[in-house]
Amino acid sequence: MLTWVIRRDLLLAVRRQADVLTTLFFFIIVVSLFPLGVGPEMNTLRIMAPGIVWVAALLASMLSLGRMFSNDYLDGTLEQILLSPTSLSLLVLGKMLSHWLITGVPLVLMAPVLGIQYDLPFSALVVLTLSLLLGTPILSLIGAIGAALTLGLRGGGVLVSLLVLPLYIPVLIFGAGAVEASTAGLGFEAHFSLLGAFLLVSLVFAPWATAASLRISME
Amino acid sequence: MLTWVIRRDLLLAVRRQADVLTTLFFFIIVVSLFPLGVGPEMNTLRIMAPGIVWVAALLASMLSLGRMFSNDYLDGTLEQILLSPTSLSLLVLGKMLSHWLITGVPLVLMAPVLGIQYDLPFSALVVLTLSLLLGTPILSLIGAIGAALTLGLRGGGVLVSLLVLPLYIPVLIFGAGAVEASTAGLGFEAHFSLLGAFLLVSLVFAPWATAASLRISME
Amino acid sequence: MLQGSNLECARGDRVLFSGINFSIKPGELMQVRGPNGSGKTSLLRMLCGLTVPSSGEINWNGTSIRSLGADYFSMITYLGHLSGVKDDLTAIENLRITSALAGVAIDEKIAYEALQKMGLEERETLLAKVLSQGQKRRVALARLILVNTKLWILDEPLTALDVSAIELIKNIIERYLAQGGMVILTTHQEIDISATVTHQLYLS
Amino acid sequence: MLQGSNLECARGDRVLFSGINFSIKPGELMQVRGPNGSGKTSLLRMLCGLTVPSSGEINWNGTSIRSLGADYFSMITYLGHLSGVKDDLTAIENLRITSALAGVAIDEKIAYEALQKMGLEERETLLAKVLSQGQKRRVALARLILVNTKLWILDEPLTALDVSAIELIKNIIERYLAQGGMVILTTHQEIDISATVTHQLYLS
Amino acid sequence: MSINWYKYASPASFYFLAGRMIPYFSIAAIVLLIVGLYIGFFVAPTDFQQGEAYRIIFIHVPAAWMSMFLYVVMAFWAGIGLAFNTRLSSMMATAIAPTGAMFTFIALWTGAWWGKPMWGTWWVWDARLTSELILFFLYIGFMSLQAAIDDPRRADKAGAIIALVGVVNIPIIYFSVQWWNTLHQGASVSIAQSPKMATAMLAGMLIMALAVWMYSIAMILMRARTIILERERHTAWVAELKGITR
Amino acid sequence: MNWNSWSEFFSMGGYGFYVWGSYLVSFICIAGEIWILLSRQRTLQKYLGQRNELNMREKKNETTS
Ligand code: HEM
Ligand SMILES: Nc1ncnc2c1ncn2[C@@H]1O[C@H](COP(=O)(O)OP(=O)(O)OP(=O)(O)O)[C@@H](O)[C@H]1O
Ligand SMILES: Nc1ncnc2c1ncn2[C@@H]1O[C@H](COP(=O)(O)OP(=O)(O)OP(=O)(O)O)[C@@H](O)[C@H]1O
Ligand SMILES: [Mg+2]
Ligand SMILES: [Mg+2]
Repeated sequence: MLTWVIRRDLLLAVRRQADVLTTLFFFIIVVSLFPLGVGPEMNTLRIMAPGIVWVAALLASMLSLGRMFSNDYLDGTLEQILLSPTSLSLLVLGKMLSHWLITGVPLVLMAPVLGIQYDLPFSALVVLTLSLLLGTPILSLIGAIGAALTLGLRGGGVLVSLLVLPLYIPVLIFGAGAVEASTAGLGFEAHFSLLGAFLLVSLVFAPWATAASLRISME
Repeated sequence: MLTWVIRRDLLLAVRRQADVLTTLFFFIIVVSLFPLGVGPEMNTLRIMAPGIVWVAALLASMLSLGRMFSNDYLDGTLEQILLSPTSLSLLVLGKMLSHWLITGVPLVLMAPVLGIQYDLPFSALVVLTLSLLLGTPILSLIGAIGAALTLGLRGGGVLVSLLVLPLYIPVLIFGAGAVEASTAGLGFEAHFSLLGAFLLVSLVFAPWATAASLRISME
Repeated sequence: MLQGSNLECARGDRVLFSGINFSIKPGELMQVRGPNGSGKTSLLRMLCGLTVPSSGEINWNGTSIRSLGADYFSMITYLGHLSGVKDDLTAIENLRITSALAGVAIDEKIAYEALQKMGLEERETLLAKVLSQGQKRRVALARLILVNTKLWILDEPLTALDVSAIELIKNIIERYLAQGGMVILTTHQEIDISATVTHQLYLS
Repeated sequence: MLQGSNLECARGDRVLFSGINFSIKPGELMQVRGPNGSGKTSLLRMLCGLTVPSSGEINWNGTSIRSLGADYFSMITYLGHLSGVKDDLTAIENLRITSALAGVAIDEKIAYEALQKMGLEERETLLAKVLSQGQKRRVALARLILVNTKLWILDEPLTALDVSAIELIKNIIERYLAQGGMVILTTHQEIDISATVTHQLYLS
Repeated sequence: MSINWYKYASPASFYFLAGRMIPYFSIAAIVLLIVGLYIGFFVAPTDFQQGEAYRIIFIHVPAAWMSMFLYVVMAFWAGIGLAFNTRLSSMMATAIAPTGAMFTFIALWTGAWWGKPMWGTWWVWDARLTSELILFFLYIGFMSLQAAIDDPRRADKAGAIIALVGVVNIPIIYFSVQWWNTLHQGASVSIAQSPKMATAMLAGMLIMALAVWMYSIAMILMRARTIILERERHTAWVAELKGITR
Repeated sequence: MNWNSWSEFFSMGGYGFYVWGSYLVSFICIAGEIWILLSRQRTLQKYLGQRNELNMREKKNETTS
């Protein structure tokens, strides 16, 4: 069942391409626009790089949350999912996973390339990529709760940002912090173990909270 | 007729609040997240401030382009607009204006407050606000063309960014440049007159181009 | 007078219909019939000028509708599968805005009356999203009472409507025909509208 | 056996219906009737467990459907106003995925045959967005051929269908009833389905 | 003597009970406020480092404490409401949010107006400040989510979920202080350590904190009563009510 | 007593702007909260009052007709 949900979402993503490309392209744009706005000073840019990449990833992930359930809601598929005999938490986990595959993984793959634009040293690039690999799934997991709660509401888009953002901030701080720590020659293991702990906690609680939110929203 | 279109869009905006708030909140978020990612160093932040604010404004405006016509398209209102006896360019101008009122004006009003967070001096705040006041209408005008061209296409979101972004970049460079020039004690009048010229040109051509694009997209 | 000659519609690799000829005069009704997917909606969208036929011509009083442009639009009212009712506006606001777009600015009172005629009393100020399927459709149809155009093009106006609403629509159409309007209509439901002349157009 | 006792539905300040009692056994059909906005859709969504009645109880073989949870869902099939057909998937993909969600994984061949039975030959591999309104609805209805649930809850299954499709659906429902299925149905169109017992439930 | 708690858990009896308690809390709030401000402005001595500017502390710290405490209480009631489907606890959560948000705002505002003379800037991106800002967003998110939902039962449940998820976030934010260089004062009041402040200062601050407590309780009870009436306006007991303010 | 005169009190050792700025806005917030709540109660009261009147009238009609 899990696989069916994932397969379907991936198929839709391939068919539409929009979801993958929009997020990825948005990520690239945000990261690339900054040098234009801030000016070409390489030293400033290098300091800003981890922060910019992480903020861009966070925004990209947040913006794609709206689509997570709303298409299915509008065309009635979500009703069918709720009425499916399979456990809703499991189906929801499938949707979270496919959301990550569609929006998170491309960012992780793209990040080193963008890091090079900012002249980051190799070790920092590796840490950046790893921190995104650990962090982006958390964004999808937590974001799903917000997306489910705001389903079909007036002002869904802004509400979802408002709800989800405070929860994203620790991920941002520790993600970007890891890279900065590594550039400063400090250990980044503590940051990573915290990110890992967040990931586990949200993996356990988010599907359940999202399933509950979906049931509430569809009443 | 023009007023009816504007009134309708504003009414919808008030009713949904989403459009206004999403853009504004997105703007605030982007601007406020950076210090969290980049670190609290006030000197770096002050250098980055105009660039960040302008990039955030650009992204906020770009993201709201999708909604400009697509809601009307999906529920059949756009068909009715195209079939309206009034000149389509005029109606389209109305939609552009309301887009600016809904997404641009709040940004202009919010910018000084955000500038304070970055510890910008008073004169820079004024220039920043004025540059946004001149620049954001251009974003709405140009953006509408892209929104109309990509209506109902697979991957509309990413396409619209691709089409519109190259046209936005000059606005970004001159907008952020004006602020930087003023902080550096140089004149910013040249930047402003260029922005003004862009505004006039796009005011003349954009409605017409958008109307033509809409007809093509609805075939 | 609307006249179509030798109309053809191709979709993908498929020719949906070809060699369609018809003409319709004031007071006349044309019912377009055919099974699902036979091209009724496609034909109606052509007649509005929303799509261009792959071959053939559509003329209004002898002039091609392409060249008439906005003048043609001010003479027709089209109601498609999608009703163009905004979920976030109330019934009244929806009606006032669609009418204004169609060139008839109306005030609250008139909109109120029109909605009442459509059997929506006490629902005028509810957001459209809480209305039932049929009530939404009624809001869309209320426009027909208000506009003064020469040709109505209605694509399955009766879906989701109950019997009393169907009766209502039937009366509205008959009155309009009697006043010299033209109506082009598709529906899968049997409906018996009296008109001076009723053309039947069968697709595949 | 599905039993509703003393059901009430309140929306906003309005009580749509109250004191609804019914019970339906295998082989029986229940038609829910009422004008637009009388609460048919609201009732059907309650019976699925999508909304909770503001008062009253719904029992399946004596157990409340709330406590049955997913077990209940595996016994029912609901088809609402919205057909849940994805514009960006082909007819076959749509069918396979909805069936899989309903717990019946099917291979391409079976999906193919089901679509053919629904009169969609040669349209199986088109994206749903180019299908006509009625064809989309047929794709959604094709699921009924494949699932093996005990109760169907159908909200206006006949909208947008032409006469031959209506005949088809009628046969499918009759065959299902004969095999001991239960059907709860709303429709504004007259349709004459033979069942051992046909309950009629009138709302307001 | 056993108290029938279920009786007070019904909105109707809570309504009357709260109505009787509000005056006491209001009066206590006013008295404590006057005493606290008097001590703060007239008894407490001038700080040798910060001069008179430190007098902002008497509003800043109580507001900051209250803002965090109220969030936890709000999440607690919301969670109870979600778990046991008790309407009254959900209404309490809804009633707490605006007061909590207001104190958060006051803490932010007074902090900024204290920061300008002390640090030379209105705002720095320090952990304490940032976490208070996030707390503000959490409150606003909770309130806007509830406001966006028309059906109160759904609003209660949805709000509860976001409040609970948010409360998990609070310790995370709190401990992030260690990861972040900090300009802001550390805790200067703790039970283990002896107070570093002058006694009068401390007394003023604690009395102001008490005042803020009383005020919050009074406001929350009042708001809860209003919410009860709004939600239960169709019930018989509300219809029989004569005057509704008392 | 810390202050020798009112003007000294208001100037707060040169920090008057900041101290009074904080306290003023804080009290505006508190007053605003109270005011908003009271006006909410007032609207509710008006609504309930109107409704009660309506109910009374209906009841009278019922008994007369
Ligand atoms: C916008 C700026 C500020 C914000 C958001 C803020 C926030 C807070 C918060 C949340 C607390 C409670 C912390 C706790 O009890 O552990 C607090 C306490 C305190 N703040 Fe601030 N603050 C700000 C600015 C300042 C400034 C500029 C000063 C003084 C220079 C200051 C001095 C204090 C002191 C002395 C405490 C009491 C600490 C304690 O006793 O625990 N704050 N502030
Ligand atoms: N790209 C394409 N390739 C092949 N066939 C297509 C393509 N696009 C559309 N079609 C076909 O064109 C037809 C469109 O029909 P249209 O919507 O006009 O039907 P209709 O008569 O209004 O049907 P209904 O009664 O169901 O509303 C459908 O049969 C559809 O399958
Ligand atoms: N918030 C609300 N306030 C008042 N009335 C409401 C509210 N929400 C829904 N309604 C009413 O509830 C009813 C919903 O009806 P429902 O969709 O169940 O009707 P239906 O019988 O399925 O109608 P149809 O035949 O048109 O599909 C409508 O009459 C609608 O006006
Ligand atoms: Mg059609
Ligand atoms: Mg219905």
